[in-house]
Amino acid sequence: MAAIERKFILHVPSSTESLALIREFVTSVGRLATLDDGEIGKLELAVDEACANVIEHAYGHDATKEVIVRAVFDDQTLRISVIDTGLGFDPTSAQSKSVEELVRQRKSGGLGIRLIKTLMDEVQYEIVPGQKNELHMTKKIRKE
Amino acid sequence: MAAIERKFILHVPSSTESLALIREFVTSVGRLATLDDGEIGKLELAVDEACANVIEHAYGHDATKEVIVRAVFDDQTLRISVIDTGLGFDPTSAQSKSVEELVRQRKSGGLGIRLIKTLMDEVQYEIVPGQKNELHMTKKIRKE
Amino acid sequence: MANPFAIHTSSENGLSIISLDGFVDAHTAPQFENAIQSEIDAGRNRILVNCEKLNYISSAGLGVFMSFIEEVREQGGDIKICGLVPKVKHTFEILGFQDIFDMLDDQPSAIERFAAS
Amino acid sequence: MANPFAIHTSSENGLSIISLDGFVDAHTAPQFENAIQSEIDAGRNRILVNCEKLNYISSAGLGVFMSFIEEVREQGGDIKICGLVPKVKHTFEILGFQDIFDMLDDQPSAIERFAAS
Ligand SMILES: Nc1ncnc2c1ncn2[C@@H]1O[C@H](COP(=O)(O)OP(=O)(O)O)[C@@H](O)[C@H]1O
Ligand SMILES: Nc1ncnc2c1ncn2[C@@H]1O[C@H](COP(=O)(O)OP(=O)(O)O)[C@@H](O)[C@H]1O
Repeated sequence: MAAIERKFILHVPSSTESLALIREFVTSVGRLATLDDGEIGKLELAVDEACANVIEHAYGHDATKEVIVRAVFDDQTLRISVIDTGLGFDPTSAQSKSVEELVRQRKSGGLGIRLIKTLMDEVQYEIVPGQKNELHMTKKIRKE
Repeated sequence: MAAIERKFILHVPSSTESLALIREFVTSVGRLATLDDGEIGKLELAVDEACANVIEHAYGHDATKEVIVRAVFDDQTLRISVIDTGLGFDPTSAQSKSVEELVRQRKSGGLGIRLIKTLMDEVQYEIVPGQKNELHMTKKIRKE
Repeated sequence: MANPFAIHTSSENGLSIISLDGFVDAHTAPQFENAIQSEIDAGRNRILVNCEKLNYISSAGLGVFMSFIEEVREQGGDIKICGLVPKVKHTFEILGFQDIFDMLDDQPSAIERFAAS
Repeated sequence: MANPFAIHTSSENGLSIISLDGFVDAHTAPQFENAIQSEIDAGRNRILVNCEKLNYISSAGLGVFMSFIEEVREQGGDIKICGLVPKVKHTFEILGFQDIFDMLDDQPSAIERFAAS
């Protein structure tokens, strides 16, 4: 018997003010998907980072634009996507610098994508600049 | 200067399990709309009742169906709609019985629509059975 | 979610005390209904619902109170309510439940009220 | 939202103590940045960030620590961190912040560490 897929979608204005609401949404979905608190914390942070990037970089803080978070889970996998219709970028060109290097350069940014990749089991960008950019993230649901 | 409208949309499976997530969403939107805690409590309850009706009556507890909650606010008004594509019904035919009458008849239901009308400033059904049924609810944002 | 639901049944002074913790909505109301039904089935009809830890109730939960009260009173028992926090009390009062149910501030006063009746 | 944000600055034993309450994300990080900048502008570069009441931090908040530490250490000061709850500590550790920053269990131990340096 195939498990039913459950789908949750959230649309919010592209503003950092929306981040707390996004985190609550993700936390609740993670709980419904039976993730444990540690995994939920990782999911919450990864999606926050992904959405903060959209708000800042894809839309340049234009609150009339919309960020979409889409979550689908069955009993094995939670897939969560962050979707925008903004600028887009080349994710292969964004080299990760070490924290030591960022500290030396007195940077306040540059940690987001690395965090996302560390926190999630699979991460994949699907970019069509100005049309539809999607960041797909996957977390396995480990059964006790 | 016209205030910007901010729009939030939530799609969830039509299951009573989704109600807690819906209430969190509504509470967060109410807070962003600067409603006070009392008004947020009313909004939370009204939207819960509206969604519970959709889950039970419009879709008959079919979790493969989807409930949509759509919230839009500016600095004066919060409009929130609950949308389904289910059965629909004739809201004019649903007469409200008093609690005393319901108690005598040992009913466990029949309070939802009355609560919604009491809690919100304006309530309007827009029903196209099987296609799209919308319950539009409005709350005025009172400025201190 | 922020408020998971738990229900706890105990007895004191010949009363059944059902304590609700978290939220009672259309999802959790059936458990509350079962808890009351079990007491009635066991012939215990003096029921106190302690709501000190209840932080939300929707009409599905109110409906549980509504549907049992006649039966219980016919049997000479009662369902009384205690410990409502202001937000939840407000929901009961919107619908006039205070005219139908005894609502007491805390468990000791509710036990006293039962003893006096 | 569940965790509004508040920031409180005080001084003790010649240290500036910045206490964070709630969440530091891309929305609230600018306030945290301003709080540290104000201390540095006033010539106070021995800064303790008390995180006992911090329940969430994203990279926007971590970036604030990262961007000031060199400047402060050049001036002979430091930014130390105390009171991290496990969930938040985990976020710092994923990125190896424990190799760059002193992270102490509580405010007294942090004050002692400053005194010893
Ligand atoms: N969704 C996005 N849209 C456009 N550009 C992005 C997006 N996400 C990341 N970027 C680019 O990749 C860079 C690295 O991102 P990240 O590691 O999250 O660090 P930060 O956002 O702090 O700069 C960003 O500075 C930005 O140029
Ligand atoms: N969204 C809906 N779709 C179909 N029927 C509905 C809907 N909402 C309400 N109804 C009908 O109206 C009746 C009264 O609803 P309500 O006052 O909420 O009480 P209850 O849901 O407890 O029966 C319901 O029993 C149902 O027949």
